[in-house]
Amino acid sequence: MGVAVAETTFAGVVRDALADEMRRDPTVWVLGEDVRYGGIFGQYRGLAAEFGPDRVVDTPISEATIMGAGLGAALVGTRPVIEMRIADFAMPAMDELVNQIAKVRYMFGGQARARLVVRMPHGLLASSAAQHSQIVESWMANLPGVVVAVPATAADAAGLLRSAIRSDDPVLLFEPKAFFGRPAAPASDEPIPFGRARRAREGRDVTVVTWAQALDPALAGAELASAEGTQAEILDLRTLWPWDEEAVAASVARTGRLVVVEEGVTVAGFGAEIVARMAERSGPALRSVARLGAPRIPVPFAPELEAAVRVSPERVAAAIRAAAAR
Amino acid sequence: MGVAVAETTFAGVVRDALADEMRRDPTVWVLGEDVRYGGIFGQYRGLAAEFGPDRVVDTPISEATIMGAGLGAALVGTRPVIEMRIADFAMPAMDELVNQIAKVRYMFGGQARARLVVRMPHGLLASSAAQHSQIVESWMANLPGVVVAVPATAADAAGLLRSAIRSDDPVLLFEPKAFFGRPAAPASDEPIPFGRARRAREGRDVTVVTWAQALDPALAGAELASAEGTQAEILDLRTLWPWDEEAVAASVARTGRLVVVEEGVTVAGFGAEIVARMAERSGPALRSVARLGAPRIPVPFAPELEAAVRVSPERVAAAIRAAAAR
Amino acid sequence: MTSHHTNAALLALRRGMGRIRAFETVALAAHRAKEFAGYLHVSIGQEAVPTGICAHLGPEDRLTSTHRGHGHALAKGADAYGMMAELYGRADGACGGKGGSMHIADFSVGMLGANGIVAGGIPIACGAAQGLRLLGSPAIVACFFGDGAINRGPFMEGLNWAALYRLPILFVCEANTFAAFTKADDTTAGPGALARAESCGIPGVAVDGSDVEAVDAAAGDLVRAIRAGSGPRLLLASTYRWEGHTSTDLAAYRSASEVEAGRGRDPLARLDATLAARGVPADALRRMDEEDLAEMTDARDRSREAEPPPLRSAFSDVQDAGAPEVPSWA
Amino acid sequence: MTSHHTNAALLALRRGMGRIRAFETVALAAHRAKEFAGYLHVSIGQEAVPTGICAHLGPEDRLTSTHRGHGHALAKGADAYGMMAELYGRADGACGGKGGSMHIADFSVGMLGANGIVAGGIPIACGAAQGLRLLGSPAIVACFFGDGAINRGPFMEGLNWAALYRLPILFVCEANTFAAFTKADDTTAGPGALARAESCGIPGVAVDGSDVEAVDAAAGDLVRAIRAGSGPRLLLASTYRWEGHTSTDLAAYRSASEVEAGRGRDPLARLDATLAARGVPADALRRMDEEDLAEMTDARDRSREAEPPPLRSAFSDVQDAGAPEVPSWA
Ligand SMILES: Cc1ncc(C[n+]2csc(CCOP(=O)(O)OP(=O)(O)O)c2C)c(N)n1
Ligand SMILES: Cc1ncc(C[n+]2csc(CCOP(=O)(O)OP(=O)(O)O)c2C)c(N)n1
Ligand SMILES: [Mg+2]
Ligand SMILES: [Mg+2]
Repeated sequence: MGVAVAETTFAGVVRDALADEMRRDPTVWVLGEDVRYGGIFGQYRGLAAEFGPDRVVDTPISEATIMGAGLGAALVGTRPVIEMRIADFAMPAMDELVNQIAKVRYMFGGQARARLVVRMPHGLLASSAAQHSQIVESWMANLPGVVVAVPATAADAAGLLRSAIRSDDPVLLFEPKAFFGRPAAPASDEPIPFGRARRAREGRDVTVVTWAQALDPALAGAELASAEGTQAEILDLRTLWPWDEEAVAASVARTGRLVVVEEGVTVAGFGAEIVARMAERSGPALRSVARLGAPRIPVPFAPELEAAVRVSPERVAAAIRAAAAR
Repeated sequence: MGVAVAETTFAGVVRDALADEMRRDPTVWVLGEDVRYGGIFGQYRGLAAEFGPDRVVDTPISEATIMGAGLGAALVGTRPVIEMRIADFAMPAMDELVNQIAKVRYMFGGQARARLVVRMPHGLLASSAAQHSQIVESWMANLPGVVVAVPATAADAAGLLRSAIRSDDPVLLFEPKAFFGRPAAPASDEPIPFGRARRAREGRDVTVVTWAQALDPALAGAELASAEGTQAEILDLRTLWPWDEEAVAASVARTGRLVVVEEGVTVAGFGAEIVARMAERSGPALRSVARLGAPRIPVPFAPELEAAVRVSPERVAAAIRAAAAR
Repeated sequence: MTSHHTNAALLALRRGMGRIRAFETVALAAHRAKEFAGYLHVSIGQEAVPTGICAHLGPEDRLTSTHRGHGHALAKGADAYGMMAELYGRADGACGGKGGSMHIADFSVGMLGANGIVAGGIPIACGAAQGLRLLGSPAIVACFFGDGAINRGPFMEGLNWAALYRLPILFVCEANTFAAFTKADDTTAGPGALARAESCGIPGVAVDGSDVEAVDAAAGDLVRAIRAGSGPRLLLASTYRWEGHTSTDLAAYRSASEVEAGRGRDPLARLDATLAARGVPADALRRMDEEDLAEMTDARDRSREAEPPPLRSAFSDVQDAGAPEVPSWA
Repeated sequence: MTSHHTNAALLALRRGMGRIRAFETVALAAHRAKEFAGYLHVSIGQEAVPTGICAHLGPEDRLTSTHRGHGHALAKGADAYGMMAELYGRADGACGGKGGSMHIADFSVGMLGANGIVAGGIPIACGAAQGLRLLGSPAIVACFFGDGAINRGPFMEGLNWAALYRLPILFVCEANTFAAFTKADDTTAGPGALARAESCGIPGVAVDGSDVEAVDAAAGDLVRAIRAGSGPRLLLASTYRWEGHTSTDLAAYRSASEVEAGRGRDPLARLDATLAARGVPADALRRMDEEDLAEMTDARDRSREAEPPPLRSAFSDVQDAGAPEVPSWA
């Protein structure tokens, strides 16, 4: 490894994976604000030194052009990693993402490929308030043409980043903001395929489906419920499109009970898709369904209010208990 | 009426409603591209002559600023009607919509109100292809802070436009592109409240929930099924946020069968929310659920391919039949 | 202006313009006859701009276009039948019928696509140039946009971006007087595209866009500079949009005299006069035009008869991972 | 420069700057002591800009701000305790604790809000000016943004827009040398904000943003012109960001000598020297500073002790139609 971080963290692990991919393929490069500085989560630290300013490109504050230039660079045969800082800042670049990146391959009849990765860290992070906390994963799942990755762990983020870079599809990688600083073990070199859930906990009473930062309260809530004798199986989806419908269906077939735990707004969140799909597939075999997520409110600043947006382990435990009782 | 259209169409009816609201309230004004020309669907025809260039403001091709200026104008006490031409062109203005308009009231602790309407005609229209056909209604339903209106008829569009203009909330009005040219009867002067579904067809066997341009195949499909003896009740939601959950639940309680017909992509479309909510509420009382909508593909150009995105009356009829059989 | 072109060079320019004129004249008639669906934006009257510019581009060079892109595509070397068949939404079309007029592309000749979003091609051009540099390619990028597009944010972002990285991009502003149904100048403040480019450090040149010799000469200078490493340049070409915004727009918002003056600036007629003065027989030009018209009419006839794409193809080219299933009814 | 200000006027400017300095010094210490959450961007070193400009604005005039907006808010007349309590996320806060530092607003004094989106305030300022005109108000709008913001599309869109409609807007570019962790100049091509404004037809003036007399004088001229109907104007004020981008940024990416030079341009010290030369006793200034520090420290102490907002309030102020239900657990 060219550059080492003092201690291994989530950010360091994904950084290492990116560095490795950049070594493998000289057409891989990074563009975004403050990437030479190392990125605001340290996820690019040291890359400028190893790969130079032509492959780790500091850009103006021009999100629309960062996104669109990434596409242009992909169209001539490079594989850009487009850094958006946080998902909220991709809003000025939605035309380039929605109208261009997602559609070029299709509307040009297969002549073009947008081989690129858009990194948009998302999720709640310590009172970041309304304009720095938006979760838009379900919008992107609804957008044809893109892969939507929502890792929760460093190993998954690294493995999905590798897949994303090697993929011929445009991949939107929503990394969990609040987890970048966590200690993490070095990850395997293996890419992680899209569309395969990871079983994060075993259990046979209730199926809990979750992803991204919601994994935390899901796991903690399952432990609380376990203390009372109810065992939840937790599936961490890792990608929302494609998503591992079969793994969820198989688990639901065993438990008959489904609880979705998501961090974003529940209304029209991706949890709705999961529940709807399972309702369509399972019919009356599905004894109970529930969704836990954020209320339909912007994210407030005060920590005491921000708590209202967060799914607590207690709420998860209560939902697991309620499901098991039905 | 100051200005009359040659014949009454959907566009003429909503135009008349807007003119009327502009007469009622001198702080109501319009900004957008080509509005003095009359708008691309004729929905502003004649307004410039009556209200002058200060209230019917032709703008540069600057969607971000059209949207953001609309907000600024609302913050000082006017009630702008923001014209986006079609929903696709709102993508360059998503920061102003998502990060600003939807959040100002909340993040400023109630000091501010974004009393404005964003008009974003949407839906499939005669081979408009991928960049002129995007449906983003479910994204907006997921976005706290906004009202989402999706009328299907001229009367509803006019009545909802009146409510939108008088509302103290920011209202996103997605009008059905392909219906603007339809003949229509003059509408009542009454605003139509948000969150009340309209029963578009009576029937006791199956509940069909639909809105916007999908009303067409829903109605036609129900007639086909009716010919075979199955009677579908059709609820036209008219607004997606708030949506008339109680009306749907009441109908589903009677029929036990739910079919959602939407024009947008099914995956993570608003139909998922409806099905998920009903599954959560009704449990095993819900004997069958189905969603019909677009496959997860960009909208292709050739009419023969565009048909693949459209929900046909035959598919609706088949879904109604299948539901009734369960 | 005294022309420095050989007769052969002028005839090549005339041919290029004539083919665009013929293609669009035929397409416009066909669309008005409702032979195909969708939107059609023609550039009749503006042919000198892409023709004069693409004369200096090779197949390795790239081009980004607009919603009014037939001329750009033809000038860059796209196949006329493939384009016409695309307008008709046929399987033979350049995009297999998935794009239509607004999304014509031919990557095999470096034409990176028309664009249904005003100014949509500008960031793409920036990245294409940056990517080419990373790959060590000497190719350059021509980026076309209209006079209405200069009021969209990505225009300025792109100017700053291109200048910052000294990218090999020729920005081409086709000032055809209109932005849809409004005069472009009515919504543009200040001195315009050239001044905006200069304010981001990009020198530019203004040229009469109905004078193909002038466009060609200016483009030649700019492209040479760009290839030599000057960084980006802007060419502002003033022209006039003869037809309505779309094929169905009768453009009643303009006066007959304005239209007459605009049509008076016909780049083809203008070059014809030059060629006549040089002794090129009018016959030769007429024959050329007849050939072009025959080619495009043939393309129209073949397109009309060509097969529509199979329904299944609606489900391909979406994405590899999470590709849509082909539904049973398709 | 010879000052045309009375001593009283200079003391008022000094006071305005001193209050901002005191507020942010206290807030920075409190945030570093982890007394409150979220991001904190201070404008220490830049106090002369909002102070000199807001000296010419009345309560009816409006102001749009940035993520670094404490100075703008205080200069426009926002209540210091309400602001401090907002940083602490308290019920007493200007936004009831829902906004925090990045979203401070005080509509009662025309302060239309800080903004977490770079350049986010620019379109809002345009519309505010347009709306005021429609309402027949003579008020004007001051629109603040940073030197990094001029590379975002909405900057150019807003310039064009404001010039087109001749809106009464004073654009203020606070060129504090940085855009987050990068030098603003390193990502900006061409001659900069003034030239960009001029290219859209907006005249501007550059001023030393650490010289409050100069800012005040320039702003006075521009505001007079704007009130007289000149249309928009731009003021480019060069300053230096003393601290890191956020309170936790140690700004190790800059050299000690650079920082020293930057801090040498202290707008307060500079005015103090002028006042000393005019015979104003240093004591008077010290007393002023002590009072300000006492006020802000008191605001800090009260904010620390103040009540957090009730959980229920998270569910209010969302929207009237379709308002969220307050969940049982809240
Ligand atoms: C972002 C966006 N806004 C609006 C439109 C609708 N529209 C299509 S073409 C056009 C006018 C463009 O004018 P100009 O750039 O001068 O190009 P021209 O049509 O004159 O070639 C408009 C407003 C669009 N396609 N994209
Ligand atoms: C659209 C957008 N992109 C990126 C950011 C992250 N960001 C916050 S402040 C900042 C730097 C802004 O620089 P400048 O405009 O000069 O203001 P300054 O911080 O120097 O006051 C950046 C990049 C953001 N808030 N919004
Ligand atoms: Mg034009
Ligand atoms: Mg700065």
